[in-house]
Amino acid sequence: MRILTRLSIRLATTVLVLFGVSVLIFLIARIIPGDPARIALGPRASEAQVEQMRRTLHLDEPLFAQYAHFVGDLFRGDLGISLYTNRPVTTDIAQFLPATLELVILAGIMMIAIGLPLGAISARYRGRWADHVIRVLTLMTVSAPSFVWAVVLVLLFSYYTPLFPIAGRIAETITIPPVTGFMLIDTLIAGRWDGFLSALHHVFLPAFALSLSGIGQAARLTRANMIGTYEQPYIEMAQAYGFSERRIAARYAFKPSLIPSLTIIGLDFAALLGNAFLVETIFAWPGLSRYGVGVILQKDLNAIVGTVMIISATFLIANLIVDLLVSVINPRIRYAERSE
Amino acid sequence: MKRTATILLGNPLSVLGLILVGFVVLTALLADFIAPYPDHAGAVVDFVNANKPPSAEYWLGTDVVGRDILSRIFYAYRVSLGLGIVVLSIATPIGVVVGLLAGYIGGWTDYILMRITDVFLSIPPLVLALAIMGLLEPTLLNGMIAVTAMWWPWYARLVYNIARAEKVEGYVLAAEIIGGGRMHVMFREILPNCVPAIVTKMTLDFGFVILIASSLSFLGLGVQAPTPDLGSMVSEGTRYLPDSWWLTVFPGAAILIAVFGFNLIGDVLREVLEPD
Amino acid sequence: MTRSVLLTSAAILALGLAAPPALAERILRLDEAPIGEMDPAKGTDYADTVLAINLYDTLVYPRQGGSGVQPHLATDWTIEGPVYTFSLRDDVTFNSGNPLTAEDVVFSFERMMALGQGNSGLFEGRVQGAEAVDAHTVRFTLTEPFAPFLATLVRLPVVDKATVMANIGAGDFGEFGDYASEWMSQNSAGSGPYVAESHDPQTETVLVYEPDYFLDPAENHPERVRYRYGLDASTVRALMARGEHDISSQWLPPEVFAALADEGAAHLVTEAGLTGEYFKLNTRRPPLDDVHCRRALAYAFDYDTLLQLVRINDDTTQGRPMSSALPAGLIGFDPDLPAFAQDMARAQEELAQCAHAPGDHPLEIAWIAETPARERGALMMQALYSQMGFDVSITRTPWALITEQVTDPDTAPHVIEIAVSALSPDTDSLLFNMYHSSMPPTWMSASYFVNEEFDALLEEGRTETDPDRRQDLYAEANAILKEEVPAIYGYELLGAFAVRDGVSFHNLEDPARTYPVSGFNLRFADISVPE
Amino acid sequence: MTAQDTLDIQNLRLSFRNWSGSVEVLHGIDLRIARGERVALVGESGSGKSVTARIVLGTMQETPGARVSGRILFGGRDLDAMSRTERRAVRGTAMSMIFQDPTTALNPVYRIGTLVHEVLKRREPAITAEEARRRGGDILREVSIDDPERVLDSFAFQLSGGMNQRVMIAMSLINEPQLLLADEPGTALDVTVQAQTLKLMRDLVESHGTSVLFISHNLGVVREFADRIYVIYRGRIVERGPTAAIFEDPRHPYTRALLAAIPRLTGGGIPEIAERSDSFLAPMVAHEEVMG
Repeated sequence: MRILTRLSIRLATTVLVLFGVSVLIFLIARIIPGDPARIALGPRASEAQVEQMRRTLHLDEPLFAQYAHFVGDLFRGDLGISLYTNRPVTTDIAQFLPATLELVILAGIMMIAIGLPLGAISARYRGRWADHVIRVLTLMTVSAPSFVWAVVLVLLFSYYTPLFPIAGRIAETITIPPVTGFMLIDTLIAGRWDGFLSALHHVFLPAFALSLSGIGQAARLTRANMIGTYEQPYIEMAQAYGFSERRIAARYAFKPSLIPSLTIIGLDFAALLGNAFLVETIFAWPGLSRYGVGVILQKDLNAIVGTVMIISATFLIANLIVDLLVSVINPRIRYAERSE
Repeated sequence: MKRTATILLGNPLSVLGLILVGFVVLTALLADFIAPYPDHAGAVVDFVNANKPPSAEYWLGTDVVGRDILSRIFYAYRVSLGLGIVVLSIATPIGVVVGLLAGYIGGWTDYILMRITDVFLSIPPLVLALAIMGLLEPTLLNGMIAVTAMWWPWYARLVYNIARAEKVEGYVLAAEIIGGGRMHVMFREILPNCVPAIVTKMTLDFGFVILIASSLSFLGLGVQAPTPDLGSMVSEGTRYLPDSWWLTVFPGAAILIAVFGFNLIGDVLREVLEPD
Repeated sequence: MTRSVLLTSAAILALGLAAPPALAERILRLDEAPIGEMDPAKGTDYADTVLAINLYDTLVYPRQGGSGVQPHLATDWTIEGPVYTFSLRDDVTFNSGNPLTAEDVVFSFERMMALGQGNSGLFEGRVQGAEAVDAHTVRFTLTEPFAPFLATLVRLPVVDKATVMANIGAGDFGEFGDYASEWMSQNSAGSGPYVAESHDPQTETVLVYEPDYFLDPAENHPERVRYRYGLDASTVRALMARGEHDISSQWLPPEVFAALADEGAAHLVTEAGLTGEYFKLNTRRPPLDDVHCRRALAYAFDYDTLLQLVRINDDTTQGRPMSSALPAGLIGFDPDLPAFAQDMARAQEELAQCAHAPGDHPLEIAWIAETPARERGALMMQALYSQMGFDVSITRTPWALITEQVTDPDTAPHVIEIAVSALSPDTDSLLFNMYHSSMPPTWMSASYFVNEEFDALLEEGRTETDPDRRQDLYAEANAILKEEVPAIYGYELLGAFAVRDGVSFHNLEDPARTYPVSGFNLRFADISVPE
Repeated sequence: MTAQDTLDIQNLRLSFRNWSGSVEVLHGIDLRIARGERVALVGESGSGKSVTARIVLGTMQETPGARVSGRILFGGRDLDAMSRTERRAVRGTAMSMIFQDPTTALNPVYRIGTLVHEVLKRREPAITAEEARRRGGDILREVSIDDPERVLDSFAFQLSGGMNQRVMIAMSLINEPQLLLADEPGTALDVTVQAQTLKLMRDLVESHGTSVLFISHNLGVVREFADRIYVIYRGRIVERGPTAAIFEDPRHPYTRALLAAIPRLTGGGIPEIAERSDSFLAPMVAHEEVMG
């Protein structure tokens, strides 16, 4: 019951924020130099055609009315035509979003699966050599943009030692009918184990490059939280009752530190979505982020608006999920009887 | 202040950080004197020496039009540092004012300001900067605008949380009772308590501004040629991999050195200035 | 713990899949920088041309090993004044199985003109109408004599009317809906040797061979073609070294071509496609509105260094010197003119006569982001012209943005380096689009050149049918262009391709088999790939 | 003195190493607790009383930089002679501890029932959840919790401080330890609740025959609880004796100062002894002891 209340409040806030995002993007898109009608029609249009298009795009109406049309179109799922691909923006997003999500989700899993344990080890051996090594390494991973790590990884594991593929999502000899757009899922639907392995092989290096700075962030955060947890009386109590250090670390310290970590890791998801712009470019990954770079470079207005809206919505939904997860893990929220 | 200095100098990690940052700052300031080819920061082409691997003459090799990469890195540091200073000195005051207003006055002011902040925070930072940058002309000034737009909300959040906690503290109540105006309470009483957290964040952020700016220019949305810029040097170089690795690897390492230095210092500062 | 598991599984993955699986079919993989547009009524670019000639057929085709055109869908034709009558082959069917008839030709023409995009401008105002005389005879009636008409027909791919009409969506064209505008960008409806299997603008268009094609393919022609988009130079280079890519795009930097050739992974071929590498000067914006300033830039230009920059190795270069506004092989070209060369003394002389002092106006130079090697030319100009006192800025601009910027002459960059190809094997298709004052502002006409004498010569060239007279007319026009400098004529572009060893690109390897127009050599069915 | 003693501390010293050398915190402490005896160790914060408890527990010895010397006999066994594992085995079984703030000492992400089960497993690793629940219910009823089922299903933050304190007491005694270390128990609670739970604890240890080392800064609190009192000041025992003797006849100047501070104390307050006096450093005073 309480989760539901909390969820609906969060959902309402999310919708409100999404509304704000749409205003922000709309304003940015309208203050840019250049005539959207002229851009949409291309180089050979006559003045009369441009005037006609201006009416079609409602550019002759006041800003407020323009925004109303913009939101109306959004709700109808009509984001206009992309100049970059000559197709409806929604078609593009539908085709490219799964590839980016696949990459980002895998990177997120790596971030948690590697970052959290690293942070826990670092906190557990605080002040000893393992801690120092992990701290310096994780600080280094957050100190270079992901495109630098991507280049380093490609150079080492694709060029010099050809262990991993250079581009693409699956071996070219394997054709998988798209169902969900997630290659890892589609290969399984098609019952192609070789395809699944090939897709995993292709996604591994980009996802790892993308996750590196996230791993660093997650590890540093977990370390700080766990050190905070180690100072809590209940850890001393566990020690007083003679539980082994390993049991204390795994059961008494890790789980309470996980809660604040997870909340922030939700924010780190934003960083992953952003960094995907850099990583997809290097790995020629046919995702929404690479598309985003393309359309931004080409000032493809409709596509920019669509891409930014979708990425923001994805990010907000991801945070909502993290929030839900945290409330499931955190009994304080689940049974918030006295605490609030 | 003195205590901070003592602590920074007493920790091997922050000493390493100070050395790295010192190196970056010095090379940026003294680029005119220490760069082997100071004119290579500008519109110079020397096709005879184009794309040469590292040698005694060009320590880090030359780029595809024959310019010394080491010299260009020094000048690129100058651009990065300038960008960092400008962005933080605009973003911080905006964020601080918004955070103080929302945190101290509360009520509707709080709600509206913080929802606006949420809007900015809910677009992944790099994406927001990219969108702004993509829609404007790619100039250094617009780059700064784009990065600033994504930066201030974080300071607003930080100051907001502190201001909310401090406004119920005794000294604030005391100041209100003796008739201190809102401005007085916000800027004279609460703000000083936010300073340590702000300073720490700024140190850490200096590195991140460099990182974000290099990401923008990596995607072709940053500083325009011939101004040297680390991100565009990497991006330019990736086309010539794996043969001409020096075009990519050295500018990439240069980013790492600068950001790593600031992060090391910021990390130690955080432990000292924010004990919890 | 988790880390080691992850690393181990990564290693297993890497080892297990490092060896490429055996290929089940003959496959050809090549790439191009911008995304190809499949709808033949919309495409104009190189990639669009390549898709069009492989998915569709035209009435005539550029003449193999020569100049002019040769029969293709049309077996022969008669010209009576403005009336062109074509007899069609009767053995051609579309990939759908429908026979190709005169009605389809008429429909294709009307569709292209109705949509008003792509190459429709080549026919705009020239053709009164097209009609199907019988199933295999089609007649075009022109508004007035138009000498380049036959050559222009290489730009009119024939689409399958029935298939198109079966896929129309809502649109502004009455019974024709949207003319299947959306569907045709994703699917093909042609008679060509290949049929589109899938199209992903960020990855590739996949084409599959159509065994019933009416012309014979080369031995070991590819059964499946992956036409990839937007790959980085380094990616192409690495893929080719690994044997995972067959033919590169022509936009790789010279170093990368050289590295591929050196390694022995590939051999290089070039396509002279009637293409000039032009540095278009904006004649509307000061200081370049003054011809003396334009000449100053042209004389100061370092042609030798530029040619040096596009030289790949001792055997291959991406450019050859130009002596006038025309690439070799076009009507009006004079092989005896001396090549352009730098002359700083004359440059200073012209600069002194220019109404603007160099410092009065900034000079904006744009180079196209998709072609990285061009930054060098831009940097070279920046260095040169800065020395002359100009305040020069250079900008890396994506192609799509350039096409938008050039529509406004008052703000378009002063100098843009663009390669422009003749669209058909006729001089008119190059010069008219670039320099006739009636052309709207586009990337082709980005000089915004206005010269009445020149306009008159071009108009006469269009209606004149005597080849010798046309040669004189275009030579005269060429001379005006040399004098008025609406562009700096950098070099004649030779499109270089790295071809993986074992793959034979016959059309470019044997001059007797080469088609004279840029892009028309990439007929995939004429390429041999290893089993 | 005899093998019957639950705890016998002899000449206990503790020092910390740091960059500039070492600092001694405990300067040779002697302390005995007989079986079933309740002993209080009283002093200001920083006097060394809490570290003493942690040395007995054995956690202080695991802290980097800490050096402990002297003899600690627990039930006649020398704790120093035990291995780390053996010493850990003692904790939670033969020896247990209660902390200052019961609410923060109970892990917030587990239910009380789970925590009780975990503690029971220390003595009987194979104990089932049902059995643990039954035993937990029994002991909770012993600490006057009327609805043990609800408490077992709750998280610490759902219960009141007093309730948590009872849970703590119950958990500390559930494995029938010989020695209970109580570090400022209930100081975080309000005065009446603290008094209630202390009474409860007293009754319980009496009926279980558990020895207690009660650590407090507040002489007033230990008056009703302890059989004997040790007063500690700056790492030295300054006075020891039966509770009645200390209260009736405080002989050491520091003890007198502490006693004088009691009336000013409220619930969780820290005694403020305004003036420092050199006389506080006077030698230890021992009252004659009546021991069985």
